[in-house]
Amino acid sequence: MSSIGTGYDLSASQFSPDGRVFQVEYAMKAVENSGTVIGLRGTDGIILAAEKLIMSKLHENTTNKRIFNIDRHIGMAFSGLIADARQIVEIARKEASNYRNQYGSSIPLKYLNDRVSMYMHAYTLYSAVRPFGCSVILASYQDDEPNMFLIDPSGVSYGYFGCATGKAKQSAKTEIEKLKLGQLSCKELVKEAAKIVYLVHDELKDKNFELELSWICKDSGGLHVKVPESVYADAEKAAKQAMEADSESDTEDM
Amino acid sequence: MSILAYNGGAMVAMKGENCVAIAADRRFGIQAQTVATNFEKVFEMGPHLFVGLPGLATDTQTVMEKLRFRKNLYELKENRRISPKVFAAMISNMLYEKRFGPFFVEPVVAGLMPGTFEPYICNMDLIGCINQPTDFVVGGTASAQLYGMCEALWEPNLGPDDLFETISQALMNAFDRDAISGWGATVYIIEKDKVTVKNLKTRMD
Amino acid sequence: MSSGFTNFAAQNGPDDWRDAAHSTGTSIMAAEFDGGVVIGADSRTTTGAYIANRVADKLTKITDHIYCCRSGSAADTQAIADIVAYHLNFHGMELGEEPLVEVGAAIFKELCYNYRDSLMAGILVAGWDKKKGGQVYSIPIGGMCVRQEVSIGGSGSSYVYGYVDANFKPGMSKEDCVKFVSNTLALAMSRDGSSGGVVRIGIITEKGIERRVILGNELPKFYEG
Amino acid sequence: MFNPLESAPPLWHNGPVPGAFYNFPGTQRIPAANPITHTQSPVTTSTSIIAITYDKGVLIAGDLVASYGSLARYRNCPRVIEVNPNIILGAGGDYADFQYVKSFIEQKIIDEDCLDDGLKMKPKSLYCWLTRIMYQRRSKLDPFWNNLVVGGLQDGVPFLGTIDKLGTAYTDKVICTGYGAHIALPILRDALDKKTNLNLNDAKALIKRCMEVLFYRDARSFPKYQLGIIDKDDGVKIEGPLTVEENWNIAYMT
Amino acid sequence: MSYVLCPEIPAPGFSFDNCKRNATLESKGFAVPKAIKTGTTIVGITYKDGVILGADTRATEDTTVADKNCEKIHYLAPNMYCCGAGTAADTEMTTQMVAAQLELHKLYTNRESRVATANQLLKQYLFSYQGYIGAALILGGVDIEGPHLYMIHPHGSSVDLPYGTMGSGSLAAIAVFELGWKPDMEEEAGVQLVRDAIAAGIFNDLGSGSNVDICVIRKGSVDYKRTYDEANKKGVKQGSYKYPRGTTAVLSTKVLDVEEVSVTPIEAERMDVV
Amino acid sequence: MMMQTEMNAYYPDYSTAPIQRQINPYADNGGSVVAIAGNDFVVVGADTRLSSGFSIYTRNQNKLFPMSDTTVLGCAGCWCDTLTLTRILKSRMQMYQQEHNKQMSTTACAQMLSTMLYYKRFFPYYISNILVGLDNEGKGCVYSYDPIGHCEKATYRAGGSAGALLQPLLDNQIGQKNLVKPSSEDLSQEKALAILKDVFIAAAERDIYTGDSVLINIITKDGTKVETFELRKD
Repeated sequence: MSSIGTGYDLSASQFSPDGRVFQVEYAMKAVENSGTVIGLRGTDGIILAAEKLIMSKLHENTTNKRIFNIDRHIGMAFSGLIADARQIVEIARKEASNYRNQYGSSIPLKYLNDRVSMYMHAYTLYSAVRPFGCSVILASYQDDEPNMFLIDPSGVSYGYFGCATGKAKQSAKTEIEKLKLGQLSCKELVKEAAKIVYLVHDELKDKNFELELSWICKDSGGLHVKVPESVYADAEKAAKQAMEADSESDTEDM
Repeated sequence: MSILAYNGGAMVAMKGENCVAIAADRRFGIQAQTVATNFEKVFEMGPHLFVGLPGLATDTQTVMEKLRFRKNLYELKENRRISPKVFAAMISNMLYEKRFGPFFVEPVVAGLMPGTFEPYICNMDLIGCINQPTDFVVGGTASAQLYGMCEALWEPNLGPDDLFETISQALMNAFDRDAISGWGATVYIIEKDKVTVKNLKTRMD
Repeated sequence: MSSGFTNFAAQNGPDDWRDAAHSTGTSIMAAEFDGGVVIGADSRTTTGAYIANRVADKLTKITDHIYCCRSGSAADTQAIADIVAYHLNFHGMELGEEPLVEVGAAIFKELCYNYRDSLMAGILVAGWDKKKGGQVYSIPIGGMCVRQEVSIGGSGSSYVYGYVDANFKPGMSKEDCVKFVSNTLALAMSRDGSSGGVVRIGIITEKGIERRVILGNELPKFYEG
Repeated sequence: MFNPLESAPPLWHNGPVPGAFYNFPGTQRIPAANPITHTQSPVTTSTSIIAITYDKGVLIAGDLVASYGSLARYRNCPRVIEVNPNIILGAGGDYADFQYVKSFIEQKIIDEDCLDDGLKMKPKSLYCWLTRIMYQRRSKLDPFWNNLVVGGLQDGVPFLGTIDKLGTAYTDKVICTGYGAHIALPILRDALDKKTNLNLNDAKALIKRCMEVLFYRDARSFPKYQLGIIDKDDGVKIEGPLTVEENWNIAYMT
Repeated sequence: MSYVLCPEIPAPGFSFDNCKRNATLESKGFAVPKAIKTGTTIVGITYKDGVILGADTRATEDTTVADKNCEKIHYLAPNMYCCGAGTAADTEMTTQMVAAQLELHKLYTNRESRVATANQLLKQYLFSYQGYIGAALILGGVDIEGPHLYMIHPHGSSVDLPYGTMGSGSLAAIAVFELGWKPDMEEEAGVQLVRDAIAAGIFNDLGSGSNVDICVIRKGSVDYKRTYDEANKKGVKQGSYKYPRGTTAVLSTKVLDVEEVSVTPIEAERMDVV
Repeated sequence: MMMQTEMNAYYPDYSTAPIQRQINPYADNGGSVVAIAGNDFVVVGADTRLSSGFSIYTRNQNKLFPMSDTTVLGCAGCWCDTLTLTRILKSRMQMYQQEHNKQMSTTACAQMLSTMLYYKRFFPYYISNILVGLDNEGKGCVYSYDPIGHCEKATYRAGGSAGALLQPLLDNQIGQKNLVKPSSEDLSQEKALAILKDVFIAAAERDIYTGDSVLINIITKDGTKVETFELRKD
């Protein structure tokens, strides 16, 4: 960020001479400060996994969740400022509820994605507001088809087979790229997701974290739910084993 | 407002041990305005036979005259006193004749049956449906209040003096809670050898 | 109501049976066939939405060969049928032979027309006589009278005019005609809340009447979506 | 002749009229001065609901027809629904209003699911909430033209309550609406007087008999019905369409 | 012209003298008072040997009970009784009148009255008043053709049925019959069924109450069971409300002596009926 | 033609004219409440029948609503209004408790109820309310209301569908009205309870909306005691 302090970063409604909106970039910076969140799309559904960093041992371990239900068939995970994200969650829920009220069926994810990203985009246009300091992943499984979108603070969104955001998004992406996403089922992907989160976790900087895993797939009946406890335990065990194997091979390498 | 409540009035009759009592208030009013406090609604139709005609005052008097006429005619023809039961049937038929244009009175009959001196009471609605219970009958604008009083106060086998206290208390307390009846009351206690008529001291407001 | 909706408020409260009169909100039918007529009716009479009688007989005998199907006010139609039966039987005695169906229909019409302002009666007169064989006369509310090969009446009839038009053929056999009448009535009864119960059928031929009953659970079944 | 407002003039201006009770200024009854009224009425309607509690749960039954006046217009209109694993709901009256009520109950349940706190609404809460909604609409003189029957398990104890279009609400062991209140209720009350603790089979047999009698005597009924069951052990089940068993033997006797 | 000493006998039937006056009163805003209704449960069934009629005993005037033990099963003929619901005076007077007509008819024809005759008399009478006489009746009896039961509606329609109910409690009672009635029941079971039907009306319909009256009509005998079952007992009072004498203030007292008149009641002689 | 339209009301199946219906926001659900106050107690009873028209909704409906340890409200009339009013009242009682850290007194509650009823002057709660409790000196008191908030303090009161039947009896037995020699004895709790039960027996005989059973609350300084008493069920 070479241009810090040049005076073009005071408002989201102002470009810098080289065509950048600094406030938005700062917002992305905020996202990069938070725990990693990844989303994986399998043949029969979507896995959302979050690395919830534990700031204090005094916190209860189920609070400050990073994966939310938007509707029965839509889940959302975020990285960034939790307060900002909750606002997005609220908006998304309202959108889903309004849609159902008006059209009598559940909201298609594409439509919800459009609405939410437009909403986030609107906060990058005015001097009186600041952009949202969070990125969100929206996931759904409707009509036998999994869908996943990632929305940036800028309001930009893309559909993904696999995506990551937060602290270690680069290394997570690298890991995700190694997977054959078009072929794996959710059952298999759960373990992979757990492994990736464990792998990209930076033990030196952040000591404790909690792995959050949710899915929305055929097995969950098209509902977005936390993965069942047994699946969660298996995935976490597999991830820890992989980490151990990894560290063993590391030492061997050394 | 019902036509029956145009003039106001309260009426009750009770059976006792070898006696019957009938009591009524003395008010004559035009809606809320009290016009007179000596209006009789109970009429003697024989030594042991009284009829009360609560309702629209004009009909009270008309019906009374018609009944007296019919009763006299009956007694002339039959050459004997009319019994309360026959008299009640006569009223009932007279009222039902006017089924589609009724008189606005709800008669109460009280008396002793000739010969046996058995107590007899009955009341009827304005088209002559007779109701002959074993305890008491009520009529007039304070009938709801009277029902409540009598249901609690009445008990079987009251002698003439006790019956007087019971019927008087029932009537007075009932019409004190009715805006358009009261202003004095008359009680008739009918026994085999005498009829006692008492005027009660009541609230006059 | 200004919006132009048909408004059925009076029929909807569960207390309507207290005030409404006893009525045969009905499905009735009569059809000529080769050699006679088939008459039929449902068996429901209602006060409001309460079924006062679920096994009523709305096919009323006038003479041995003339019957009527009654719809409308139960009281009015019963009274009319009684009077007509009296008249017609008296007429038959005077005449010394069975009265004609058209004569019966004429008396019904006379009463229905003269008292049209105080009667609520829709009647089908059907029977057999030597002169014209099986005949059906329809006398709706208002007191007109017209002969028809097939006629339906009552509140349930509006739902089955199409079916009757599509399926009636002159000169059917007896059993075909019975089938046709019972189908029509079953259809009307399944749609009209004021009709229901069993189907009562009468087949009037030269030999007199043959009565049949088709119970509620034995009625022909149709699409129920 | 007898109407004081027309006959005798008041004693002074705005003073008492001889023979009248009161004479407050402006109390003359003018027909047009009624308060604002909405006129509305049900259009497509369904008939009775009958419901009973038994030792381990609640049964609610309602037939499948929606009538347009006396026309049995729609013959596949379910009106006994599962709200959540704690609650079932039956409704009679205007079907359009029911669909609207149903939609916002469903949204309420989705909103609850989204909170993801593991808590499920209990029948008493829904009953109370619906009472307020019905009362609010009657206060606008624009009621939902329905009788709602809420059944469920309140912490394992059977609960049964009903709300009518005015917001009149009560709970009881047996509840019937519409014609059922006149025809079925006496049968159910009598059965409950004779045997206070019914089991599921007793209750089912009773409901079956009631539906039979209702079919005989209610001109807006239909021989196909649904039966909602909520049981402490077996959870919620909506059975049906069940068919009424008919007996027309007395048709031969007249 | 009538003469004072020889008054004209009024024409039989209803008099409409007061109608105009009453209509004027009504137009002035005075509500016409309600007559006593028997918001009733009345029922009837046929059983093996005859018919059983049943009724509750409450008469109401709006929402107050006017009569707690009234009689709603009316006599028509020795082999025939009739339950009445609706306006109490109408049912009472209509049945009384038809009972008289049947008696005369019986004397004319020297035959036992038929139920169908009574039915015809009742329905024609009611029809001629177009529903304005508010009497809903259940007519039951046994004649030469066996037991008969007719439901007669106020507008003058009637039906012959093996079982039926009328009045405000009719829906509660019919449910009992639909579930319990069978052809050719024994008398005991029939009476119990009728009791249950009336009880259903008494307990579930506010217009019906108090006791159960039952009338069993068999070929050649009638069993009128007045207060067959006291469905509800009046509560026992906690205290007595007898006043000490002198509780009431009296202004004046007058005693009218009644001279003893000896009355010898004469039993009415029975008319010879062959 | 007039005839025809009149007849169509009888025969809805044959009616072609549209029918308008205006909703009546009120229902009469019946019920009676009686309250009697003594020197150191107050008893209040309400029947438990909830009905409408000729039907009994339920035989077991409590119509007495405890407002605080020493205050109870009895309601009869339009049940949907009762539910709403008592719910608002209870929340106001709770707000007061939380704001002032003490329970609202009976007298204050009586005044508040009056205000709340009058607030709905032109769309009133159609309820006959009787509020009872112990006042600050521990004496029993009874407040009765008309539907739009007129409040009257008394020592005994009957309200609801059988109010007119019962009030004169209370006048006589408790108010000692129309007696030449009124008794100067204080009313005992036992006597009050006996009279309360007797008036309900009388009401159940004659009022079709009163019956099934009576729920009685006896409030003394030691708290509230609840009793029930069976009535006729028809």
